[in-house]
Amino acid sequence: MITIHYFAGIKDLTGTAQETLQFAGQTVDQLRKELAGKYPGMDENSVQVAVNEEYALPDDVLSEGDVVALIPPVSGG
Amino acid sequence: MITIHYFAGIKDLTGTAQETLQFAGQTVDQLRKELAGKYPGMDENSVQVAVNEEYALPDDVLSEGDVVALIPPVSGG
Amino acid sequence: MKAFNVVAEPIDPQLYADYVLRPEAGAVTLFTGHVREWTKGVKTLYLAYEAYVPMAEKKLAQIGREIEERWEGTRVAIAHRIGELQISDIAVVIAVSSPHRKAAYEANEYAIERIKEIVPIWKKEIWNDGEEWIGDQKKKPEGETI
Amino acid sequence: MKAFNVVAEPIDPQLYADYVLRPEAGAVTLFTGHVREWTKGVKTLYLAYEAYVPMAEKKLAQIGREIEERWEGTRVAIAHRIGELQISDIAVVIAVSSPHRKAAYEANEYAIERIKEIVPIWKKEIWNDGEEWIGDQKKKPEGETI
Repeated sequence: MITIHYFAGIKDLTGTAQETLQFAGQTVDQLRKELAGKYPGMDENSVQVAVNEEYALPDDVLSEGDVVALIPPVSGG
Repeated sequence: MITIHYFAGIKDLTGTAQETLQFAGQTVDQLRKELAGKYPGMDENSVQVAVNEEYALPDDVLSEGDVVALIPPVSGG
Repeated sequence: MKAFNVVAEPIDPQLYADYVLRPEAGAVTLFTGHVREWTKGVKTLYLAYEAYVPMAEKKLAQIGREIEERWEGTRVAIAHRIGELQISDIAVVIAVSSPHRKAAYEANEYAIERIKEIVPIWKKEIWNDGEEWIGDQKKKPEGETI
Repeated sequence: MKAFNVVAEPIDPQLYADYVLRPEAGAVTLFTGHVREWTKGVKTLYLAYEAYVPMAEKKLAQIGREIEERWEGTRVAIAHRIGELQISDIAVVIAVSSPHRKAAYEANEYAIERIKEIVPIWKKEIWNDGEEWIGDQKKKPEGETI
């Protein structure tokens, strides 16, 4: 299982702050597409993915126990 | 009479923080030359003159009661 | 106090300025970002900030390392507040010390730009007639993102 | 507290940051210049600052006006300390608020450059084996000096 965290506008869209999915062995990009399909209205191109608190590349492969976060455009400061 | 204030290295040179002189009717530049002659070692080219707390021009004419200051290169901050 | 800190309570900027001060420092720049009442003609009631806290603190620390590598002799501390903030409250504080002033200004400004690029913190503006999560619409940081 | 101040006592920088803060301000930059222990390989014991106080305060106020004219919506406060200062003591504080950050950084840096050009304050460095009044050797300010 992997854990997925949602924030800000994406959390409003998913209606939940986190969920778990069977996704080990698949890529970051596959997960992003999967979630964009599951939650219509998510702008997949503007969402970055962090794995274990670091920005990930599309081809990075997820492992059992990974903690993933969908990062919409940041607006701190 | 005009009052003349000295600061920093110039004060060390003159040995006094202020003095008064009869100099009304003469120019700022005349005063500067006068004082450079009176106090050998004063670098007249690096000294600015303020009259009544504002930088003065060489041709400005001094009036009775003016407060003059010799301003060596500043080094605040 | 952590040098790279995401906090829910009001920020005391002086703590961060004090943290970076050292005998070698001739200059300290302290930037505070505040909740502004008016933005593009619209009156803000208050702001709500949310963060992915552990990653945000890692990214603030990364910015600190970037600065200390790029401007020799600098020392950096950064804090960002989350939760509901009222007008004039401090959202972010950046403290940079340096032997000379030029680096202290440049590095401080670099820090706020980088915060707006890579630190997972989000701002929601609340007005009289609505609210909205603000996306900076910046280009994605180079080389480390999809 | 005067917004353009020459003082003989330790400076509390927060007073000046608070002074410039307003609901329109999204950014406050606070610069503090500190006595640095080492300059060009020579160890400073302490510094002594002297000012032509009334003129210095007028010139600080002039710098404030220059900034508020050049960067719209800014507000400025500046204090300089005189007398004997120890390592890490604050010699000068510059606070600038602005709706947006860019102006707050630029205006603050402008203020310290102008202080070093036109404000009648002098610094004497005292080392183990001597002392010297420091002259900045800057070019004279344009148009207003002989």
